[in-house]
Amino acid sequence: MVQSTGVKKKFNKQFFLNNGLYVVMLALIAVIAFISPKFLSLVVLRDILMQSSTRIIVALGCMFILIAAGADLSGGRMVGFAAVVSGSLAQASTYSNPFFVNHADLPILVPVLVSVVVGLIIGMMNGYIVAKLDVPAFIATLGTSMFIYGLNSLYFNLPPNNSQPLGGYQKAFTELGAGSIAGIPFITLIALGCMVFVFILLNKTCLGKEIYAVGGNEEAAKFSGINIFKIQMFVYSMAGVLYALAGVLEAARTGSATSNYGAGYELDAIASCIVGGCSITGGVGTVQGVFVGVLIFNVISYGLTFIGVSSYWQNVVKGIIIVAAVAIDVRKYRTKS
Amino acid sequence: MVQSTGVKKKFNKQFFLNNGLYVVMLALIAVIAFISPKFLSLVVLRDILMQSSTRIIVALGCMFILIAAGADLSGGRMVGFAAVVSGSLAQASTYSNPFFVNHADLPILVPVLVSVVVGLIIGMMNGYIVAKLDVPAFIATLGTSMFIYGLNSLYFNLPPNNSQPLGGYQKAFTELGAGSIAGIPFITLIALGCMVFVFILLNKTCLGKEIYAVGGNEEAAKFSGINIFKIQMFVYSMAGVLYALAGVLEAARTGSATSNYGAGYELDAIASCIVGGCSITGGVGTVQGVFVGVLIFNVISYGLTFIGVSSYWQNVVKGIIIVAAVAIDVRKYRTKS
Amino acid sequence: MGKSDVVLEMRNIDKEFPGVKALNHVSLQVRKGTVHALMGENGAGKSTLMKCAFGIYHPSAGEIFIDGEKTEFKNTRDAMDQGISMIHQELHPINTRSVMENIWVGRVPHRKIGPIHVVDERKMYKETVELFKGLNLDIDPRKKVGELSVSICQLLEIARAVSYGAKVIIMDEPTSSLTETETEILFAIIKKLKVQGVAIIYISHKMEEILKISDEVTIMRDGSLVGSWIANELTQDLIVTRMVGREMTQRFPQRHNVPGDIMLEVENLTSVNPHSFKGVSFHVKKGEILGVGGLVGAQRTELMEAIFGIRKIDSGSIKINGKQVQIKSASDAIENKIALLTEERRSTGIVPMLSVLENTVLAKQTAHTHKYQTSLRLLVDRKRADDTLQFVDSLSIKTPNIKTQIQYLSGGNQQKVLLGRWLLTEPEILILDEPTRGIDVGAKYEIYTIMEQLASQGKSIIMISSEMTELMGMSDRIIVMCEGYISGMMDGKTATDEKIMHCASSHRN
Amino acid sequence: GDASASEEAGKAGAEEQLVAGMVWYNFGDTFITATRNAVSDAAEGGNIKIDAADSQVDISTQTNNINNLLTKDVDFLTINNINPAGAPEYIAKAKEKDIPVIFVNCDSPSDEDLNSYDKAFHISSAAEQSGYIQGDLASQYWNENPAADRNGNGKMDYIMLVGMQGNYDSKMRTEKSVERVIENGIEVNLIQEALCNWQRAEAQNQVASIIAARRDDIDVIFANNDDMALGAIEALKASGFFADEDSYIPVLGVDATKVGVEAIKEGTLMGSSLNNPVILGSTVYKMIELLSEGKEITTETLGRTVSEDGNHIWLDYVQITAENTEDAEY
Ligand SMILES: Nc1ncnc2c1ncn2[C@@H]1O[C@H](COP(=O)(O)OP(=O)(O)OP(=O)(O)O)[C@@H](O)[C@H]1O
Ligand SMILES: Nc1ncnc2c1ncn2[C@@H]1O[C@H](COP(=O)(O)OP(=O)(O)OP(=O)(O)O)[C@@H](O)[C@H]1O
Ligand SMILES: [Mg+2]
Ligand SMILES: [Mg+2]
Repeated sequence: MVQSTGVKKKFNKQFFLNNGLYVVMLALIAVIAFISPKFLSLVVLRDILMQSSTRIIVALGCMFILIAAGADLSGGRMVGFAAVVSGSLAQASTYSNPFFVNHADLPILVPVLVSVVVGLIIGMMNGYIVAKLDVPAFIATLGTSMFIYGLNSLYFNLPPNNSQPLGGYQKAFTELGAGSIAGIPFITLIALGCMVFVFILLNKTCLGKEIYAVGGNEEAAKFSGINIFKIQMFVYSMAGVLYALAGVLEAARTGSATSNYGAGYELDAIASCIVGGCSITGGVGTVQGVFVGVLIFNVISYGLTFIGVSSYWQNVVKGIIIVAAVAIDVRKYRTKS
Repeated sequence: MVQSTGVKKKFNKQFFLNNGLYVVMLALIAVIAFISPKFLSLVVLRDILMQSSTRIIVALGCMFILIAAGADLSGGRMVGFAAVVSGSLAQASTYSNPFFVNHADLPILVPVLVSVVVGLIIGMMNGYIVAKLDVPAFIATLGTSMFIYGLNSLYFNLPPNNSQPLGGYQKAFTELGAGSIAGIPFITLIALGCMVFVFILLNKTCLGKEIYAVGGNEEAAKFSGINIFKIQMFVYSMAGVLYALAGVLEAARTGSATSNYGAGYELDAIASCIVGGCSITGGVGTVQGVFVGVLIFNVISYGLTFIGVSSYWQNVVKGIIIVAAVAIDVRKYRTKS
Repeated sequence: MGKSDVVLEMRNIDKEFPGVKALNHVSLQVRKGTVHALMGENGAGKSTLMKCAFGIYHPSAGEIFIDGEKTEFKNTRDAMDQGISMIHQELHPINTRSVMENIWVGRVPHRKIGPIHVVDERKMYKETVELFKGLNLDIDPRKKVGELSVSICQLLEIARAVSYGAKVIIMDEPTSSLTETETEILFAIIKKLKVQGVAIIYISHKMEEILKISDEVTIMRDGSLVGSWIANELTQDLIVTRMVGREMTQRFPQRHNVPGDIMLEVENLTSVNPHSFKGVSFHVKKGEILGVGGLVGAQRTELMEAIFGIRKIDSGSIKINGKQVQIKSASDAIENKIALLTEERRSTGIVPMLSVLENTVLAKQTAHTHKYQTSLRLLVDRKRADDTLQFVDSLSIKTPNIKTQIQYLSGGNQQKVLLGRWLLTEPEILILDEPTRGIDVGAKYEIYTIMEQLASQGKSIIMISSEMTELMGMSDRIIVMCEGYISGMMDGKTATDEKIMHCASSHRN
Repeated sequence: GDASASEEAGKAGAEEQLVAGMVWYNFGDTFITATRNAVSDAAEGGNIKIDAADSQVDISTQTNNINNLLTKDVDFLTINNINPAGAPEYIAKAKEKDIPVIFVNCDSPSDEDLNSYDKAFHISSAAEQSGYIQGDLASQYWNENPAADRNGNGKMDYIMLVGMQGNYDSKMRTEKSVERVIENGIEVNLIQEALCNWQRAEAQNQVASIIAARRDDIDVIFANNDDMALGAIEALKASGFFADEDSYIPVLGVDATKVGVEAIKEGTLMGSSLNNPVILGSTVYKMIELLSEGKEITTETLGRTVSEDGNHIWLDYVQITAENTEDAEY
């Protein structure tokens, strides 16, 4: 009997270590729920999922880059650009302060597609600068992020809009951001769809394997005949598309858009990815991990506001929790003795 | 004769390639001076040096981290914290909205030292979290950056200040930021001093060599008897001290301080370092390089404002120049054929 | 053998690197179904030539023919498409991925569903198992490569190169991190490939292997061709003479060292890692060279790393000169005058982007900083350069200058720099983990001479080696390890291959 | 002496174009951009070139910009100042260069500082006014609607969405709105103060969380600007508010942006206040023009009320509610 408890204890500890991140998240939820039991409700779950949705999509884009051992600082500004572009095209013709005067209602596929194409182009630009011009990814994407923020500001400032926050979207567009089916928000479903898509792409296709290979050891990949240029172009383009999609949904969800949308999302995304097990040295990363990473950040933010922690204290507490969570999580890798 | 021109041409091209960054900077200056000849004046030089001074100090801190193959996102918030802390202690007792009521004028060494010690402590915290708790540097320093931003906001919001921008510094403190000797601003001299100090530390001391070794190959360094923990503690502490010093000077230079000081400086610093030849994979970096890196950013900002380029276009142009500069600069490494 | 047999021909290949003329009009003809050995000192240009043949480098001049047809490789894919595969001198494992993904990287078995290439995991697994079975390897295809030892990675690399079904397989030092058992596996594979008509270019510094398996031998010196010969026309001595450019009569130096008092004594040392060494006791005397033999996974490396303070010990004691010592880190070890030349040059040895100078002085500078400092605690560059130059000379390290980044040196020369690093710390106990891995005969002899000299001066040397001849040729005493236990001990003079192999494969009997 | 200096400037203008250096706190800000556009419109065809710089919400960048413009020898300097403590220094620098300096839409430099240089001016809306308007609107709603006290505790339970720490406008609006409610004899209770950095998405997220926690306690939401107010409305809508008359919660913003006004028309945003950027921008330009012509700035010449000591021009905020949305047109 004594023996068996011993084994059980050990098993529990191992289990705890292997699932550090989940344990931390559950502990966090438990503490918040203890302070304010209402936290354990469907509404809260829905809110958190909804707030996480666009973030997940951005983080998925970022994950591609991190797996391929790149870096991308353009995510946030891409979100902003896509939000403004899609917003400017999704306005109802009846709106009194239109971005484009005298246009008919465009099918909402138009703003979505145009933004996604813009995202694709900028992603390709990133990829080209990194893969062909050999500019370190950090600088390349910082450069594009400045560049597109500039473009976005210029576009947003076009008369007659003159930098007024966009609004007056068509019903269908607003619905995309705020609607739900069977209680599940559309944008959460879209985020879910993206997760499934990325999961399949990474784990079930040759392309996915090649991305991991390039990130894990670029030399090895190159010597095995993998076209590094192609892979890098792909990951940056894919990221661009996902960022743009997130931007569109952010515009739809908030019912507005300004050129400041998305500011800082890139760092949040990188942080979520790393918390979720990606490494900046490349070659690792899972969709599940990134999902938990994003969720942790959103549970903390939402939860702390929920129990009424002041904004200033929130930062203090957030900083501590994030570090603690990862410090616990990394123990599972501590095989070296 | 023909022969010799050929050689000369080749030499010129090689020279151009090897000094890509300088060439880009000179070209930039030439263009700006062409548009606005007044740009070539001592006053402009002085302005740019002055504006670069605090940035150089931040970038030097960041360089330590990058050489040791770490990452540090806490720089900006550290600058802000040090600015507020030093500002709150440097006020003249006669000032009408003092942070601490009824205190006498403190010797200005007090705000400087207190801030630097705060920087040291936070740097050590970063080092400990990275080196002992094995938390990835990106997350560790993001966590501390949130943490200290929170602390800073709380401190800044203390009554009777209640988040009012600080001001009313003692003459000596303002002089530290705005004064000059023989036309050279004090803060530029301090930045110069820091550069010399860091140069000697990195190139002429054993510690410096060990930092390069740890960044170049941590395992190899460990097997050679280098104490990795000590080195990491050192680089993060050193960075913390430099950030804090920059914060103090920033408060002195602007004659004010708020909790938002320094926001985003960390990315600028990393970018300057990488433009100046550091690598995020560690092991490389020179003081000269970082100096040019910082200068390029400041020449662009100052120059574009000087010739009246609008803020929106500035972003567009800046993004392009930075990418172009680095794309040209990296050609020198293109030995692979 | 007619001209038609030639599958790969390289004609007058030139290759330059900044400051180095690596290849100078080198030609090579490789015939179908033969093993063509490529020999030469460290830095002779063997790897560079092969990288040209595999499309990694583009020669500055010269032509390449495949089956008599002129061709050009834009990249490795081109070379692979034309039937060439390569085992690289430096391993390139993708540590974060599984064994099978490493094998099939770039050409994963898949099904096409529309435009999408869906990975066929089952097929990949099956093909891997089949491949391994055919090669007599026993490795779990699902294991992460990061968890495997170097030797296993090396075997994987071999399996991968074979799996392409290439006409020409280039093997750049495939046995440098293999023990003899695994080398035998490789030879069996090579035999099979020859029968299938595959041509093999074989680079190695292990003399015994060359004459055993090769049909033809091409020798290079300083980037130039010395000549090509049919293997039966050659003897070891002849090859060595042509490689080095002078006569070398002996493979091992005369030994004058006399073992004295016990220097290092290890008692009952057990690792905290249950799969590692257990209850290990041994000693080494002053002036003694102790050989350590064993198969891959015998835990020799872990044991030595533990003695050096890098890995944790559960129980047991270490005594130096009869005094018990606590070694908790490499710096403790260095303070106790222990040096460890590690097994894996790339991961635990060189700091790639630093210069030869910085790499040489690294350990001494850390341990004996004062020797390089002025009173102001600033480093004196001249002293550091002097120390470095001393070894560049005495170990004849081939480098443009001491400011060159070490990553641009040939593998063997990197190894010499690392040996220099440790000799500079003036150790009393020198642990050498596979010290001559990837080192040419001439340099090997130099290293042996240094070992002998140190031993004669009363220093203790522990040498882990998987090369039997070296083990027997240099050791005063040999201990053999198996699965973490010491399974045998014998006198160096009376040791034989059989005795060592017997102990290495079983500790129970 | 100064008149002649101005005359000189005027004469020089005949041959050489005059330059007005303008430092704005943030080009990304809706109101600032509208103001800048108004200045540009006013400058159209005029003789004065506008050279605008963006401080990007950073005091340090503002300092850089001011130095930069002074180095360029601009003829006028306007500062949309975020560094009140720096005002005396800026005035001193302008005095040294003998150019007019105008502080635009920010906390006023002290009278002592303004009076130290006869070409130093301050033109701004009174930030506290926007707070008072919010307070008055909230009080009015409270007094007219017995159901306004949703939890029946007799206190106005409010959420405060704060723009930015250390920002003057943000601080004034945060403090004065509630002060006014209390002055009006209503007891208040702060549910939560949330720092949203002027951002709509941030406000939407935080308010969603507060609603989930304290749904039935919320009586009023004050926001430092319209963007945040609209974010709050979006969150309220998502959790079922504004579906009918019973599910109304008064939300108050500032700025009367176009989307804000749309929301007022729609009946979701209860009220906002307008600091007319066109009036501000054109008045700033008018001041520069007057100065360049060597004229004095008075209530008559400027067409706006100039304070007695001649260096303050206060512009009024206009309250915007469903009754007067047309006043928000500019
Ligand atoms: N990328 C490179 N850049 C600069 N020099 C190089 C590079 N690669 C090789 N060299 C130089 O070219 C020469 C030949 O190197 P190579 O690696 O081909 O030698 P090798 O015969 O394979 O030696 P070893 O037996 O030690 O592996 C050496 O002097 C080496 O320093
Ligand atoms: N648990 C571990 N974690 C990390 N590395 C390990 C671990 N175990 C072994 N290694 C590494 O794997 C390599 C093989 O070590 P091991 O002791 O198993 O074999 P060995 O007999 O010493 O091999 P060789 O004969 O090649 O020296 C060594 O480099 C060692 O550092
Ligand atoms: Mg080689
Ligand atoms: Mg109430």
